Amino acid sequence: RRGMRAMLKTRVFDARMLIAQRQKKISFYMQCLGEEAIATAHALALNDGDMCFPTYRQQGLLLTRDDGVMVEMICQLMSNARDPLKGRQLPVLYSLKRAGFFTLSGNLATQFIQAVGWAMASAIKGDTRIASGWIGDGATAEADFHTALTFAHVYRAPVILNVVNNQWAISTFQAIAGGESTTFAARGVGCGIASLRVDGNDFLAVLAASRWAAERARRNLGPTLLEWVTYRAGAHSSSDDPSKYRPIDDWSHFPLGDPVERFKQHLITIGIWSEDEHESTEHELEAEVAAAQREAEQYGTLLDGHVPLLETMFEDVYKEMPPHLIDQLNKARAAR
Amino acid sequence: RRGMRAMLKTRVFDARMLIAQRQKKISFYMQCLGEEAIATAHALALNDGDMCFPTYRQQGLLLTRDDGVMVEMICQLMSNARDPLKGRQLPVLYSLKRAGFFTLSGNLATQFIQAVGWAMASAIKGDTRIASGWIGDGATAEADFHTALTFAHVYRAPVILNVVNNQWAISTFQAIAGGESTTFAARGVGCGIASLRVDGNDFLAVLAASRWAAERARRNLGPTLLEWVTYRAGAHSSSDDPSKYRPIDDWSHFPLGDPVERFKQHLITIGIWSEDEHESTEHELEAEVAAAQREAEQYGTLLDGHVPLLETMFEDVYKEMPPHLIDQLNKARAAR
Amino acid sequence: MTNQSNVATTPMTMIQALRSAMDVMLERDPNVVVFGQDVGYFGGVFRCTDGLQAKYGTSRVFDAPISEGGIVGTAVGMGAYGLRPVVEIQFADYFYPASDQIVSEAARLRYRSAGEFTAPITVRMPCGGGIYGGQTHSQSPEALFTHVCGIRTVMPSNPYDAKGLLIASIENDDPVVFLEPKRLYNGPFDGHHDRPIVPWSTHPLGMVPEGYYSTPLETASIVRPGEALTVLTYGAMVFVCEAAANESGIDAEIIDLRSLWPLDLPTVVASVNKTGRCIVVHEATRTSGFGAELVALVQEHCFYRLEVPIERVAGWDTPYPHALEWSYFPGPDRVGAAMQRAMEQT
Amino acid sequence: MTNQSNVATTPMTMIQALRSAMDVMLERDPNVVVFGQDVGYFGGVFRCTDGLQAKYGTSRVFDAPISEGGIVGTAVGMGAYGLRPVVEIQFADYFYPASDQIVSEAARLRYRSAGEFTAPITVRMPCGGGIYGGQTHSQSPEALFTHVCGIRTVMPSNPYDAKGLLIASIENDDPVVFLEPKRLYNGPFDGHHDRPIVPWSTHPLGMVPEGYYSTPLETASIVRPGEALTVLTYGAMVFVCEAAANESGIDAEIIDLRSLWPLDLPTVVASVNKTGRCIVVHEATRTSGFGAELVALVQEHCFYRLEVPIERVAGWDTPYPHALEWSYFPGPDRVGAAMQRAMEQT
Ligand SMILES: Cc1ncc(C[n+]2csc(CCOP(=O)(O)OP(=O)(O)O)c2C)c(N)n1
Ligand SMILES: Cc1ncc(C[n+]2csc(CCOP(=O)(O)OP(=O)(O)O)c2C)c(N)n1
Ligand SMILES: [Mg+2]
Ligand SMILES: [Mg+2]
Repeated sequence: RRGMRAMLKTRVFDARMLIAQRQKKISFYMQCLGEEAIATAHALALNDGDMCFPTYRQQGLLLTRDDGVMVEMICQLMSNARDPLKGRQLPVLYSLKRAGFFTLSGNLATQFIQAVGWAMASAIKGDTRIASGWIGDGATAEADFHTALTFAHVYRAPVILNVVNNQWAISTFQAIAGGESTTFAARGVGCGIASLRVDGNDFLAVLAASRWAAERARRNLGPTLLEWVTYRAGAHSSSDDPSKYRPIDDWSHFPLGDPVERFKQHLITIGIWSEDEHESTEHELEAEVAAAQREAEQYGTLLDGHVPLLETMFEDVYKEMPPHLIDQLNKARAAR
Repeated sequence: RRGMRAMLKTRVFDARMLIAQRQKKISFYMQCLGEEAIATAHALALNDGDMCFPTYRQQGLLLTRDDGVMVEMICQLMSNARDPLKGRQLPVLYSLKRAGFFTLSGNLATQFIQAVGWAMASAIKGDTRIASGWIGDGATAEADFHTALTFAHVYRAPVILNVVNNQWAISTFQAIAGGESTTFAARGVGCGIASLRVDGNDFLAVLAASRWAAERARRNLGPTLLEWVTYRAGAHSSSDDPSKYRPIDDWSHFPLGDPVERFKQHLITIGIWSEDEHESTEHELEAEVAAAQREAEQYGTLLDGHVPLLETMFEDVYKEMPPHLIDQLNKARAAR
Repeated sequence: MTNQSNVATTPMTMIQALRSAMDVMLERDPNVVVFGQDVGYFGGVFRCTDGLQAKYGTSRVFDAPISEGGIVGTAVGMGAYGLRPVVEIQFADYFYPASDQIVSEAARLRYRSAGEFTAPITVRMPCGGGIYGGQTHSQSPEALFTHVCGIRTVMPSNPYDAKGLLIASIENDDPVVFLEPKRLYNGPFDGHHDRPIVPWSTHPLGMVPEGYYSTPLETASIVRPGEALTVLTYGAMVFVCEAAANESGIDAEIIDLRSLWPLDLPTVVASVNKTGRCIVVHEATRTSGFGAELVALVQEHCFYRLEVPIERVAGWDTPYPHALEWSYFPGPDRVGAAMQRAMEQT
Repeated sequence: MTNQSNVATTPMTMIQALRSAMDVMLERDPNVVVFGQDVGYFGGVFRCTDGLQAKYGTSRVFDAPISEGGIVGTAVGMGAYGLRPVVEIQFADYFYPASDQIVSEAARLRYRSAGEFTAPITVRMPCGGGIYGGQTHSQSPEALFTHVCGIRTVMPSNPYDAKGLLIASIENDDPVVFLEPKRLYNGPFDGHHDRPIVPWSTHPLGMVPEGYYSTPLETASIVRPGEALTVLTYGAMVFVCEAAANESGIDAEIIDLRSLWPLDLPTVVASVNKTGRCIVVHEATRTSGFGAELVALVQEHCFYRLEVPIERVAGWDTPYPHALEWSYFPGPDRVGAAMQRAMEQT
């Protein structure tokens, strides 16, 4: 039931933020519609202190938490005064260390090998914390996917290597990434890594496979590659129009269906959930998201022209600001 | 018997050039001792017009020819007046288009994806020429190996992807490249590519597997990955000392033995070869190599301080020499 | 600019002009192929290749896996075979995985094979900011390419040049890195982000011949003649500099370099020798940016004519920020102030 | 240079000094790990890590697969965890596959995470020519790194600095690209390749303290004081410039920058303001090399003191050739001639 709530929360949050983007309160947004089961179930399989190296489509990892993270996320999306990232990053490129959520890069795949490095460090230190790396089907064509598999195998790194196969990479089907007549899980097998191909729209399957992989890593039995088969139901991003490259009703033909619908039916069948409970939870969550958004908007949105302090542009380039940046900051101040 | 000759010629050539390197007539050399069967047998399986994208250890591809290529090779090694590459390249980094031998790069693995691109071009043009890409076990860890497999699979490129697993990458065993508890051929399988793992020290096996793969490519049945299992019997290069990282007699324990010895015994057993013939051929080839070296040395060696014309340093950077290079050439002339 | 006289022209955006250039070359040369991420069926995230696959088929215009290294690496192999690949890197910020193939391979083939193998490839990449893209959709890495011998670096600033220069780049036998200031795709943006967007249809350089023509590489264009001060710039900064000159009333000579390297040095030197004052303006980060090379060249060639130091106006030495993008972007105010300083000092 | 006063020193080559620096840091800081191609059991193709694996074990000093991208990528992840990885790229010519991880990741982590995640990594790479290595074992790519904000670029020219600067780099919380002029590994090479090799044991800067000390980053070193002319250089060119100064008898002030970026600008400006003349010398190709930035900075800060144009002496804009290596290498004759020109002109 906690999982049901997390999935619903993620879906509601996405819907709401997409509206905020259209209202120009946010410059850009990416939803994970249809893929909610994966990140939310996986989050429940990890421990505190473990580190995820996600892509922009694992907001579920954060939204599974109930520690006020939602307001921080919206502040980041709105690049406002309370944006923990000081307005530097494109919306959705979150970073939240306390949630075990590594800073998102705009460059695809780079985090996958970093996850392996983090896991190697944990092993070197004799630590039991594990890393969980994430990548999309399309991005598996990048070098970092290959190096991640190679290094994870060679050093038996305590890492979970998640491949989210949602069938699409912007406009191209997964075949263009080499998914045809083989699988992404098979890449792992080829590299000598224990690999599973899992129905990513089955919440319980995701939970079980994630727990198994986490256990293996924690016991130093080596890396596991998990291919999650799912479907990107929405547009790639708020700047994308899928009708240009796929049938509008394509999702409805996807055999693995809608993770929320499926889990709901399952819970109802085993009698621990009901239509009413589902609806009330949805309303509750809508209220929760609305409240969070209201709170976040107090600190400004892109729309109201709020911008961070000028110095934040020059801070954190280096640990200490070097003379040339102090000089440039002064010039920038003068130019204002 | 032509194969026997080619293998012997390669071995004799390597031995002789290693001496020339010690005499400082050559600044650097790399032999392929113990791996002679692979390139020589493969060369016999290809057609004129096919293009190989080799590494520095496939001199056998060139030495299988009897068209005076040997003198050109030695001129390149000696960076002398007849060096087709005008003294620009490190010794052994040959380039010989007419022999279907692509210009060698000092950067590992880059040629592997280029071979796929060349093959894609051949397919786009409806041409029946095929490409044959080469890479070592160690270099499979590089990005270009992964992208080559991905692109070859996605576009069904008419290419042969050769992985020469000679067990070593300078000082590191193939396990460091991820060869343990899996194979390099398995990488191809994972990517949906037909893959074979072949005894690279069995001349006839190499010939058969190469012919099969070439046939598949020529009929547009797609790419084939061939893992050649062999052993780097010599030092990595003339600047390397293997005694620092492996037993001196390691080769003698390698189960697949010496390709020359094995093929010789086979030919003798089937009665088309004899010890005497073997010896006489060896002497003959030694004379041939010695003669080629004498001819090449007429055009100078590094030792006698011969250097190419200054302008060759500035030519071929661009098709036409731009003003800034003309200016620099004049400055360089003045500095002489 | 060649073939410019009395030919039928139509208004085009820079996107349409780039598409037209590829269309013309696909038509004229059977060895031209176009590929990259999302460029085939979809027509590119910026629509630059829209309709080309339908017209020329999937074997000449196609989608590629998400591997910049693979895209350029296969292009190099195709070039060695004899094709003229035109590939797209979706954003210049993502060329790094391809840097080995660009620097160690494309740029070196001719030299190391003494002309036996060459890579006549064109690598297109949208660059620059001003679209709230944050640090990974806004970079201008041109300086890195100009340090690499063997490649040509080109950056157009308007539809007319974009088409002519892209055709010239595709026809050129050297590898060309072709940078497209994405902020100029749809109009001559002058840096006043708070003002309404001006479309190309209102600009003379938005009038583009439909057919074949080429704009020679290694030639700069004097977009605004002047006597008082030389402004060396290119790409997205060209219209910003024009605005700054007009607003400050300074009689500045603005040179759009277009081909960054090899460079049209004579035009630059002649102008600075005339004006005796020079500023250099680009959007890329300042340190070791291409502006440094321009300053070095100008002081080497015009030292005794220079009356004031050459100032650089450039992006700050920080990543391109999202919310503060307009404080990062070197707008007309910053450029104008530098022009003023160059005129005042002596 | 700190901790320099009366400590026990021993003669070391640059290789031994670098090894000693890693030894000291592995000893002092349990979070330091060292890895790269052939660096573990074998001890590195240049022997810089010889014996370290035996001393500190395979979990702190180990071999890596042949993937520069993987080596730096894992180092970035280890840095985020809290380690201080010191990785070796076997030759600077091979850093390109790692450029995305260096530029887009190591250099950006702190900024994009607002300090939550950092990459305190040190990336060592031998650079430069003079060993008949041809174009892929001779490159000096430092300029490319200096254009990337967020990383530090360091290049020592002698054993003493090599150890002090490497220790400072490992301790530094920013990512550092540490370039090692391989021609100086075994002696202070002055460019006279036809003369017998001079070992470090004969040179004062070959005397190195055995224990811990660090040489601060962002500080240049005046290796030869002078009044007539300022020579800005670093790495393999330092001793070449000294030789040229001695042979030409010009009273040149030679500055070894050591930290290329961030730069010790005050020392540079003070010197040029004193001498009024300046040349810039580096081995890397000239165009858009780091020399361009130095020229730009000097003319910005010292314009009114400059009596002659600033000349750059650098590698030609070609790949590093094999046979003609000594015509490519900017030797004492070329540097000396430039010094003469700088003195003659007015
Ligand atoms: C190195 C790099 N190349 C290209 C892009 C542009 N890009 C952003 S998302 C995307 C598609 C990724 O598809 P996939 O990996 O399947 O992830 P999904 O969006 O389906 O979750 C592309 C091409 C990028 N961000 N980085
Ligand atoms: C990109 C790159 N990284 C590192 C090197 C240095 N290097 C040259 S050969 C070699 C070992 C290659 O081993 P392998 O691929 O197995 O080929 P082999 O020498 O065994 O034939 C290394 C590390 C290089 N040339 N290029
Ligand atoms: Mg996808
Ligand atoms: Mg090997």
